Amino acid sequence: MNPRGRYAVVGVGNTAYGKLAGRSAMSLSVEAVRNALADAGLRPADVDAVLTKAPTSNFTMLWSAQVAQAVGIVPQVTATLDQAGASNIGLVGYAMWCIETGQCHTAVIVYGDNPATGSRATYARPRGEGAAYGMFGVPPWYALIAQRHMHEYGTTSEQLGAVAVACRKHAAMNPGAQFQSPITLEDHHASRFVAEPLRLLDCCPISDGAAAIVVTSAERASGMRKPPVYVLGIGQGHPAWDVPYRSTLTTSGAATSGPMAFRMAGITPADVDVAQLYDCFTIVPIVTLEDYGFCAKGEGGAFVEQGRIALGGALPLNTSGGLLGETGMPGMQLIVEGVRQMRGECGGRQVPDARICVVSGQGGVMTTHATLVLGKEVP
Amino acid sequence: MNPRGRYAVVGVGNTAYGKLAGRSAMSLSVEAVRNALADAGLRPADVDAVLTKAPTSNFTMLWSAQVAQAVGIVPQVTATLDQAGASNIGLVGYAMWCIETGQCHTAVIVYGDNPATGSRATYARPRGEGAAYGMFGVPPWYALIAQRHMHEYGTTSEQLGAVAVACRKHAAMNPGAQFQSPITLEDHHASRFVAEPLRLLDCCPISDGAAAIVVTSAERASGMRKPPVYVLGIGQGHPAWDVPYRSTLTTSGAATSGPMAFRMAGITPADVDVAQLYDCFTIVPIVTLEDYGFCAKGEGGAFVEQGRIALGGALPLNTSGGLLGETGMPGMQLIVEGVRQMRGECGGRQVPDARICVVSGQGGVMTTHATLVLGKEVP
Amino acid sequence: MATDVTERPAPDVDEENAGYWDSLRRHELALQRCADCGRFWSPAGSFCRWCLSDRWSWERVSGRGTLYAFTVVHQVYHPAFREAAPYPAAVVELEEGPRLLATVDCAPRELRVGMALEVGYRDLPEGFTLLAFRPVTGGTR
Amino acid sequence: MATDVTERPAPDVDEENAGYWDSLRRHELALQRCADCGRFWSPAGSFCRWCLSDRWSWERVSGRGTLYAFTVVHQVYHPAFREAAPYPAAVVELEEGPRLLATVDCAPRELRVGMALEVGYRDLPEGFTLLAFRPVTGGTR
Ligand SMILES: [Zn+2]
Ligand SMILES: [Zn+2]
Repeated sequence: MNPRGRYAVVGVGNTAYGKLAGRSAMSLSVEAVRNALADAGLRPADVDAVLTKAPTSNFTMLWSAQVAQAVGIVPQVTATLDQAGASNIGLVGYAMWCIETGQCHTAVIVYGDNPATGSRATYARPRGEGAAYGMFGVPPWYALIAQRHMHEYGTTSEQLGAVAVACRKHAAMNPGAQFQSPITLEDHHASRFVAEPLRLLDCCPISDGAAAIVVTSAERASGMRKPPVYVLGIGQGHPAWDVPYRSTLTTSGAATSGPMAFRMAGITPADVDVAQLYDCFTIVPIVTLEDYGFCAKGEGGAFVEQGRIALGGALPLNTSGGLLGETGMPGMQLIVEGVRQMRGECGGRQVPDARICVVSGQGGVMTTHATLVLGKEVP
Repeated sequence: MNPRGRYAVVGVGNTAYGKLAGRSAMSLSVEAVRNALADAGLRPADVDAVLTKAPTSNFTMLWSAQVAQAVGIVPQVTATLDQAGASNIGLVGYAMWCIETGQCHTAVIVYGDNPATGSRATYARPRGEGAAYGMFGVPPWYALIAQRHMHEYGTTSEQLGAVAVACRKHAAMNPGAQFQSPITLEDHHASRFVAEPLRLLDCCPISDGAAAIVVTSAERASGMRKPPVYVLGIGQGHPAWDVPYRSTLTTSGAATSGPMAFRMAGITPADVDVAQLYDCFTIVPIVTLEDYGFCAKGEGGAFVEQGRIALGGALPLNTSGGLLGETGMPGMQLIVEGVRQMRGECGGRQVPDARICVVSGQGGVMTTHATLVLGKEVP
Repeated sequence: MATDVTERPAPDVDEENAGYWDSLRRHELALQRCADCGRFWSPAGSFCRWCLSDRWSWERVSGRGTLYAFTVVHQVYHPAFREAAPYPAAVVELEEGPRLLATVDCAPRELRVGMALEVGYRDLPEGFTLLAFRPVTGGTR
Repeated sequence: MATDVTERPAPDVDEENAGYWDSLRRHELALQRCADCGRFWSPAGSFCRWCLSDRWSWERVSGRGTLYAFTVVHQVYHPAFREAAPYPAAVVELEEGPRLLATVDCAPRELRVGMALEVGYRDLPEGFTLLAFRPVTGGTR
């Protein structure tokens, strides 16, 4: 069956982003749920599913049940899904399955964490073979991918920089973003190396914060407080293997995840008005644009140049600033921005007449990938 | 939509159970996958989804991706679902969703862990409010539930014992079970208290081992090596809140999960030939039988007496021995046994003419619950 | 901080529940109460369990309640409990509605679901205070 | 075992990969090879990565390979790497097929994808041995 247009996002909410000392992952999560429910015009009792990605810095069992308790919901459905940064989109799919088969009717999906001011142990685990060779956290692993992409396709550091510049430009137009100052290609070039070829400005920050969305059936969605934003397509594809052992480092799960979602939605990349592509590192949206078919393989570097992905360009990318500019949270903010763009709520950073938005999620070190196609209407 | 009969289990496999010193959770998981694929007559390349519940004793991120790598599968879909002991059934549902929407075609679902000989830290966490009051691990929490059930309904320790006796009887008929000796009600009564009213023989062991199943569409299933066992119904319901704060301790998620699955399957409890009900503690199947409607609320204790749940009784329960007798693994072995009963592969413990089997999964401290209805055919 | 293995494990005190554990230390059991819906809740959290309001304050409760559920733990899971075992652990339902994890100061055989209890405290050498309810003589609610 | 914070983190050696780390200690790089399908695999595991057979043995490999990917790490994530930074980390593809995580003994600016390498070892004071491949002069495969 094709679930195209049968489900909708009816509420989005988030907390402040950045360094939020003294706020627990749970407290942030509850605040995001509260805000998403208020946006949807719903009370906790109107929701019967609580779905989560577990906090990266506090990967505990039955997290979703704990969140359900904290928001006062006795859920029919609750689950934590681990596909790393692809989990949020994965959970949209899980909500659709549960609603489609009558297991629940309205789901809230939430992610919250406080790695900036809490424990960030998870982000630089000092153990194991990688650590013995000096590979800590994720940046050196993404550096291997970036380096291979440069080797295979001639991608340049300036092209990576173009992604950072666009995201920071958009963040500066978003009052809720963690970074309020734009940067130039020169700033990017002047920033120190973290792991060659990646510079500091190629890397997203580690941030505190939470965001949540409410998903229900298209029938229930009509007549709610805000206009529904429809799920037109969803897909996933996961290279899964650790970076050294993968058959290719430069083609990601987007190569199957994207076409799957586009096919379900009945669209091609040419139909996309605005994109929110996971950008934990600048190389990732470049690879994703190629794998989604916005350009030929290897031409992602050229694609992001000359303002093409900035507001006003052919494909505005990460209009809230993305991970690089809005906040380093692993992806829920991209869905939230996608919904706001479809509603036309984005003020100075609104893409005019935007009707279709693609959102990507990915996690690990391009280990997982998920794609979501959102629509202002069901075309 | 009603997915009744559209999906089937086509392979099951497991390792030895018990104390398996020197075997990692990963090594056990790979062995179970190998055995399940061999049972299905499939090679790794025939599978495009790898789904897991993370090992309880080693709750690491992206476990499913690690398993995919270890079995040499580059999956289209991979995910770890956390609904504690309800996850295995939850993953059957996730596989159905992914197949139904064309995201994958054949999934292997696997659970493996080595808490008996590896680290069992997770099983008796020495921190937090519970530990300060002497509530370690899970038995004292289940004791609260058992005690309330006795208070509200007059359930007796002898009735709890009847569950243990039946499971151990069946285990003794299963050459693969961890416990090969049957027990009597007197043995149960003579066993020491762990946490009143629960005695040692009310508690399942902590065990090493792994089990896996292969799920695909009914179309693909026909013509495979073994006859397909159909998924007729699936459901879930999760009390979610911590034991002290739950509105009731004596009604579980089975009260909504069961009817959901039975409705999807188009059956009533009277149609069930054999049941594999999660039995980490003897009180749990008693509550589950009530909540599923096999008897009135509060009459679960009487229901399990007088051989009714033993082989040859009205409703043979946990024919492989369950958690109490076969192995303490959190639930996958129950699905495996359900499939083997539907295939008629169980030799001396086979329920004659069994055509419908209900399997339950639950986790935390009756925090989650899932139900699976399996059928020899689609009635 | 090094811990003696015979020390009783401490509760995890954090931003959300510090007010609760502080109230036990003062022997003045307090819970969060919502300024919007008026309800108490437990365990602690930054937002009202019932309406998600962030307008609330710590408020002392009556300390009267009933025994909702109990167990008597025999197995020694931790050396700090070796001498105490078998010991009771309980869930107490307060007059105000919320339930709390607690111990009860009485012989295990005297424990009855529904028995009336009043709040008591046990100051531990480890530097924190636990709830130790006491039976109200002759009382059942 | 107490660890000095300036000690380099050790690999996790377990039942599956002990044969690999032992081979490095002996300076005789060995990988698992399947008796059924004949293929080598990495990282270590109890079953053949390609056919799931459990019939395999540790077998010494040629030690010849090429540089598949590399990075030069500048950020000091751990005090043990303070003096070494910036240091190279690499993925090496062996002639036999498998890829391995390794370091390369050469100046970072000499690293080129595809350069020919031969196996070398670095015995560390922490008590384990790492792979440190060496460029084969003039070689590119
Ligand atoms: Zn309130
Ligand atoms: Zn092989």
